[in-house]
Amino acid sequence: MDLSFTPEELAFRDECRKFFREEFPEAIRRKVLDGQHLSKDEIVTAHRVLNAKGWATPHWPVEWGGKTWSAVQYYFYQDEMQQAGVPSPLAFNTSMVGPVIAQFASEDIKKRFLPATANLDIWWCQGFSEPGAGSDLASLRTKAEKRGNTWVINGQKTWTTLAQHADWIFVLCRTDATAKKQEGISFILADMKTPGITRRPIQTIDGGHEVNEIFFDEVVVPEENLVGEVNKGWDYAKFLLGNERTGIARVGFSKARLKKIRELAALERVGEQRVIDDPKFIEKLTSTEIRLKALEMTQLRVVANDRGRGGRPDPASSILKLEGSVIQQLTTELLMDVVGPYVMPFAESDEGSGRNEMGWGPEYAAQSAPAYFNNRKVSIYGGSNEIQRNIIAKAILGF
Amino acid sequence: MDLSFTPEELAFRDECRKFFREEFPEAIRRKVLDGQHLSKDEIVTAHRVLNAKGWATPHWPVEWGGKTWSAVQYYFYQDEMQQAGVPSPLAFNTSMVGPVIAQFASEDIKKRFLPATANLDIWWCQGFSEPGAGSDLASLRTKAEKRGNTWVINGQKTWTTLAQHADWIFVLCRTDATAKKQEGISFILADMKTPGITRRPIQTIDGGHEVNEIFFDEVVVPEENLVGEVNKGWDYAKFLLGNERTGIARVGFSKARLKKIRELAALERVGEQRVIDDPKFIEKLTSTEIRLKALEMTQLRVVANDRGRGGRPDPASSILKLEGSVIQQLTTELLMDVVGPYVMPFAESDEGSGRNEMGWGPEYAAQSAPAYFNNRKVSIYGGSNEIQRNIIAKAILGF
Amino acid sequence: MDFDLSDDQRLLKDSVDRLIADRYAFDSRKKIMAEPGGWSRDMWAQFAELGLLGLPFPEAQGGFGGGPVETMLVMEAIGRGLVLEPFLPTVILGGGLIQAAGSPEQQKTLLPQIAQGKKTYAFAQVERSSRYNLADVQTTAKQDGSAWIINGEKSVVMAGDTADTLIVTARTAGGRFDRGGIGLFLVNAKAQGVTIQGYPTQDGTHAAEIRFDNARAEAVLGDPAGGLAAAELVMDQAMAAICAEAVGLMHEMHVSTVDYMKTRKQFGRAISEFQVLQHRSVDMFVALEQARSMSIFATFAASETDPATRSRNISAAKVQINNSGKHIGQECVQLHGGIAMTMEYKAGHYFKRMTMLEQLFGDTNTHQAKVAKAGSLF
Amino acid sequence: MDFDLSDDQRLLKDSVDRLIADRYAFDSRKKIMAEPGGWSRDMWAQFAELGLLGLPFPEAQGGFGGGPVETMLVMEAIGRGLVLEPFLPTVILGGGLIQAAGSPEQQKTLLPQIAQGKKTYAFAQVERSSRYNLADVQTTAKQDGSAWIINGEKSVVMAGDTADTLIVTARTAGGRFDRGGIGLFLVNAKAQGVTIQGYPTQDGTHAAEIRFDNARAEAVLGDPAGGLAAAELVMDQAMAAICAEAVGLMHEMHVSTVDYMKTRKQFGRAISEFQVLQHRSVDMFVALEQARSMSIFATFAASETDPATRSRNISAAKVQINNSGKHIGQECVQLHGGIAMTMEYKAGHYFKRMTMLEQLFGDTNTHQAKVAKAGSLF
Repeated sequence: MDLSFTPEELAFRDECRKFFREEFPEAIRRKVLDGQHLSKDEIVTAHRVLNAKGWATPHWPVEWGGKTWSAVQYYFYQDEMQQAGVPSPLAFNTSMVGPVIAQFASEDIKKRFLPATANLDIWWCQGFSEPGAGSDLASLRTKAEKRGNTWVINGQKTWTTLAQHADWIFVLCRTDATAKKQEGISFILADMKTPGITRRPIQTIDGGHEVNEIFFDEVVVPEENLVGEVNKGWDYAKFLLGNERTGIARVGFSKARLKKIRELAALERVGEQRVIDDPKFIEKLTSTEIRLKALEMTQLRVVANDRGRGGRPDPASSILKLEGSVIQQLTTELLMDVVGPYVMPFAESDEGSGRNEMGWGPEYAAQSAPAYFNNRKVSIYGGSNEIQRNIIAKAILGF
Repeated sequence: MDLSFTPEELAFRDECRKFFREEFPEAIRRKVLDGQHLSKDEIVTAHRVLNAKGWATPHWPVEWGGKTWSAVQYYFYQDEMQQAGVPSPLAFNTSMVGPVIAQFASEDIKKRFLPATANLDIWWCQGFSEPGAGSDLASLRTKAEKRGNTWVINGQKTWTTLAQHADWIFVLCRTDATAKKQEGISFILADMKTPGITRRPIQTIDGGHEVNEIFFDEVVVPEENLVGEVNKGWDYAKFLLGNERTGIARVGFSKARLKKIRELAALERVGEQRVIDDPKFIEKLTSTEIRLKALEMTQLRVVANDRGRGGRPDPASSILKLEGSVIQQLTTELLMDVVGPYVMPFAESDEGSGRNEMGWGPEYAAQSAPAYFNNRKVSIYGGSNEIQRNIIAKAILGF
Repeated sequence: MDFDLSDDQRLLKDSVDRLIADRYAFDSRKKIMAEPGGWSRDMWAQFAELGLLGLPFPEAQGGFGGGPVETMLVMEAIGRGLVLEPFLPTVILGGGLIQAAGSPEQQKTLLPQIAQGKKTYAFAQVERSSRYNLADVQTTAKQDGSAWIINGEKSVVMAGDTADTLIVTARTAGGRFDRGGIGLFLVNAKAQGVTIQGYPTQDGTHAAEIRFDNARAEAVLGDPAGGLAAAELVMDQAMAAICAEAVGLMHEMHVSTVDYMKTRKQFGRAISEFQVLQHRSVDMFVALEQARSMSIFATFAASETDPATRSRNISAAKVQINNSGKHIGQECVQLHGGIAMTMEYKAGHYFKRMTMLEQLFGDTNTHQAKVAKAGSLF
Repeated sequence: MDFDLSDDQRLLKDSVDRLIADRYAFDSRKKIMAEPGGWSRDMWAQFAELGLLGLPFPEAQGGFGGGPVETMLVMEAIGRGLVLEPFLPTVILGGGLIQAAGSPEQQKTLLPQIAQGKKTYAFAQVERSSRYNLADVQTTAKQDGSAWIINGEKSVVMAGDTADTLIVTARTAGGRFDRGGIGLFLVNAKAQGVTIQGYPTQDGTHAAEIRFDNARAEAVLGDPAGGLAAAELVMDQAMAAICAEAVGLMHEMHVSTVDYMKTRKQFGRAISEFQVLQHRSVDMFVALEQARSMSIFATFAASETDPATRSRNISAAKVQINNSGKHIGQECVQLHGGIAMTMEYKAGHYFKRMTMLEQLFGDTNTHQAKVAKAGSLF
């Protein structure tokens, strides 16, 4: 047992740090660190910088551009990326559909999609959740019917993040209505320009337009757009959701945010006192930091343990999701505490949350309440915290 | 709507205050306020002082010594009593078996038992819980068989508080094994000296011997010891448990304890600073006080609402139990914070919890950890807090 | 002691509740939000007609002589309806300050205007770093003959973009934090030297940044150097009022959560059947009832004569309200799931308003520290 | 980075775990508690035989050259077994202080005695109002020729009733809170002028009040005016050790709760089927894993060379351990129900020991304040 890192591991960390802090576009990092939303162009640019370095898809198979990094290397890669304010490569592409295609799709589909997916030449969005199928995803009702050599899709998806930018969508469809819930589902790819696909943006309470409803009305796609085998889509979805278990805690991101909060609290004043000198504030900040430090150590332990599991996700990663989401939410409360009355001003924005372009109060004020509102989602999506507790209860405690 | 009290109400409060603080034995009050346990003699003395004033059984029927007090009068009676450190009249007698006898028993039984019960000439204990029947009381298995003109009781009860002092026990027994769970239970009185009744003390983690197991081995009691009708015992038990809803929050008691803690924290020092000047301590004390103030207001509202309910317990009283127990527990944490390292010394005692007769450290130190340990029970007994939540979920929220 | 409403109070409550139910459905509210300044003049006229705008004023001044209980009833309804009209800034703060500090003459002239819905007010008090300290005033008022000239900047002034008259705290003497030397000045919002930049706020209402460059005050309320006590009194009353509003919000959040749980199905059954969600909604309910209790406590504290006791008790109430409100708001969103994250659904709007009320007039830390300093609550 | 145990570490863990499993069943422990001073000389001899009592000492001094990881493994096992023997006061504190401050000569003489189980120690450091401040020392040491004469009183000295030798912090110079002027004195427990009043503690171990009236010290460890740094180092090491012990306690509390839930029936089914209890035991598990992580963190911090970093990191760990421990302890009792309130059942004993560890070497507030003062953890 040794918590210190090997010289090789440290060298890798330094390489990450150098690349992310010195070679990555500064302006994009600034926006992320300041809590601002990125435009489509910025997201694409950032993603391609990573891909050019070969770092957009490190966990893909090596033949498709993956790396043979150790768990510690992954940890540093993510931690340094998040701490530097470098946006993660687009998850829909690199953590979701990409690995599924690489693992289960035909060689033709791989060739057709993987390089373009890795480079964000195709922007994917995720067609999983439905109005009646959120945490209980398997009860989804969007169906795909085989007609000749096509699939015809009818139904509705929701909570489709950034669909406004997407070129393609991967859709879970019911292809056998007679089978048991999980067994009649298939995983199908569709071009967003296909006739019959329409999009309705959903405005979220932070003022942003990140999520959408997607309607499928007699949407015809070629049969080869089915990934893998028919009616095996649930397995692929589970595989997909099991990926990215370690990044889910967003420890590096919370570190960066706490650092920022510390800086801002040293600038902002109440009367003549700095916010950071308020004992109650510093106590809350400290306890969040301690909790995050514990989570970082827990993440390292889960990461280390992953080696022995042959790719099966460790149910302990549910701890990361639980604690990680709560800590992210706590940091947004701290930011509001720094801001005080200037949490109030609101400005809608097309691409994200109420940015205060007019600059009322301190310049960082405008993001504080929207961040708080927006971050309520992190304990709901990706398997709500209640679902995570169910997983731990069943898989670890044996209930 | 008017939160101020009428002159009559205030006059009653003053009468309570005067009686409890000036006419009640000072030495007993001191012990209660200092968190020490009372001897049997002290409990009996205290009870009889109240009964002599006519204040041991105010909620009994008037013909048996009850009062026609308003809800506000009850509130003041309890609040002033608890604040003054006057021990409540023995609950087994006045809140439990007494009202059941007064309501459901024959005239003979009433005459035989009620006056002696009111004056604590008979000390009662409660034979309800069993090793397999705690929160799920209705699954009890102690049985009573009719043999001639007697009942023969066999079985085991547990958590029988202060049974070591008891003259009589009221026992829930299964009298019809074939009936549905709740429907075959009867309410029977037994002299503790009856052959076949044995007692085993249970030592609790605070070092005290308050609770006991009671074994019934072919215990023969006369048939007239059955209260009310056979197989109706569950109704009587529910009636019994529904009594004393307003006192359950122990607001007056917590007020007295917080006051005491404030005094002690002004005496005790860390280095040269008084504990009460520690910002973290005072913050925790303050938030407990605020929570208690809210509970006091809630209790007043429940009390006021009780008037319109014709004796049916208000399910809102479950809030009083929930919050009241948590606040009591918090006060014991505060007391440990005052004490610091002197929470450690332990001394067993026959009559209560680890009194530190040797006086290590400050004189109030010895009660602090035992009080903390002992008070974990308040969220378990009398319907655990989980059961209270179930009650609210069903009776108020309609789940 | 009596928790029952009097007949008049019951009547008031019923009529306000009916107005809100009839006119403040979620869709109607959305339309109102789109009006200039984000509130409806039409609705305001109805409030006036119903007597709400003069509710707390003496009858001699066009009011109805209502006390804190009446205000509580109206504010709770305002919370339940997520009402956007500037009742708090105009009636509670504006009207309250005029009552507390104005001359009999001023009261006779100005209060009826409010009661009749003719004038709205805003209280321009917060400055860039003053937070919740009413005595931290850097804006100045200098006498020029019989006139007062105001210079300075005020932050996040509620309804400051549509108010006809601003009541401005400004310093006539003393240093930045001195309790003496603060006056309450009436400034016409259209006066020369007044620059108002309005904006919508997170909760759907509006506020403004306001700059005074040699702006001439119309009048001063009471002693130009002794306005603080009145400001503190009215701030306490306003705090009691928003405690009641918050209870209205919490009530709606709790009810909507329970209702949603009974209809939403997952894994083949209503989610209300999951015990874990039941218990969490019970904990919301307990938090709501504790908040309701402290709102009543604050209501009665508002007419407490000793300022120290008044202020301590109302701060205690605000702490409970904030704690309950945060808990209920966060759980409301969590138990609803995604739908409460959308602007299309009502729950999120309650959550947002509640979040702003947590901060308004002092956050939890501030009030907890005030109570701690004031000594025991018992 | 490597979380796996080395072969030697695995061997150590297995043998300690086996010893605890074989010899520290609940009933055996009860018997041990009844022995003089509340611990077993026989068990102590076995510890010595197994090499545990010299574990952290250099091989040259009869030890096994173990580091913080080895200590962590033993302490976690001690927690799981609720071990009563004075390993912490003798090996970690006594041995640690001799290692940190003693001369090579002293180390060579004294450490082997500990390793062989021949001598036990107690660290007499706390005074009536000093709480968790090592520098708050009023006990004095005055030089008398070559001897040091000790006067003063020490409070709640762990295992002070049975220790052969006391290590006493005493002031040779400076005022009450000065960091300089503190020495570490070895005093024979049987020396004239030493009055020891021992008592059992809430968690089943023992402690003592000790008075020194012109008691003559046998020796001083290092600089008679410069002992504080060593005391702080060893206190941090001891804190890391009790973090591991606490993890052992929490682990047992969690496991026993889960096991109990699976067997205890209510309302016709195992209570583990109630979702609400499942989720609460999951929250206990999360708290346990977070505590385990911070125990490992503290273990590595114990060999950190910069004292400020070491102290900050270990304080952070103590905060997490205390928070997790309180949560797990209270929930353990609540989810068990009445049975955990009895002395006859094991769970309550874990809860009691955990409660004492929360306070030992500094409560949550104290350490949280230390971390806050030290600045960011990242």
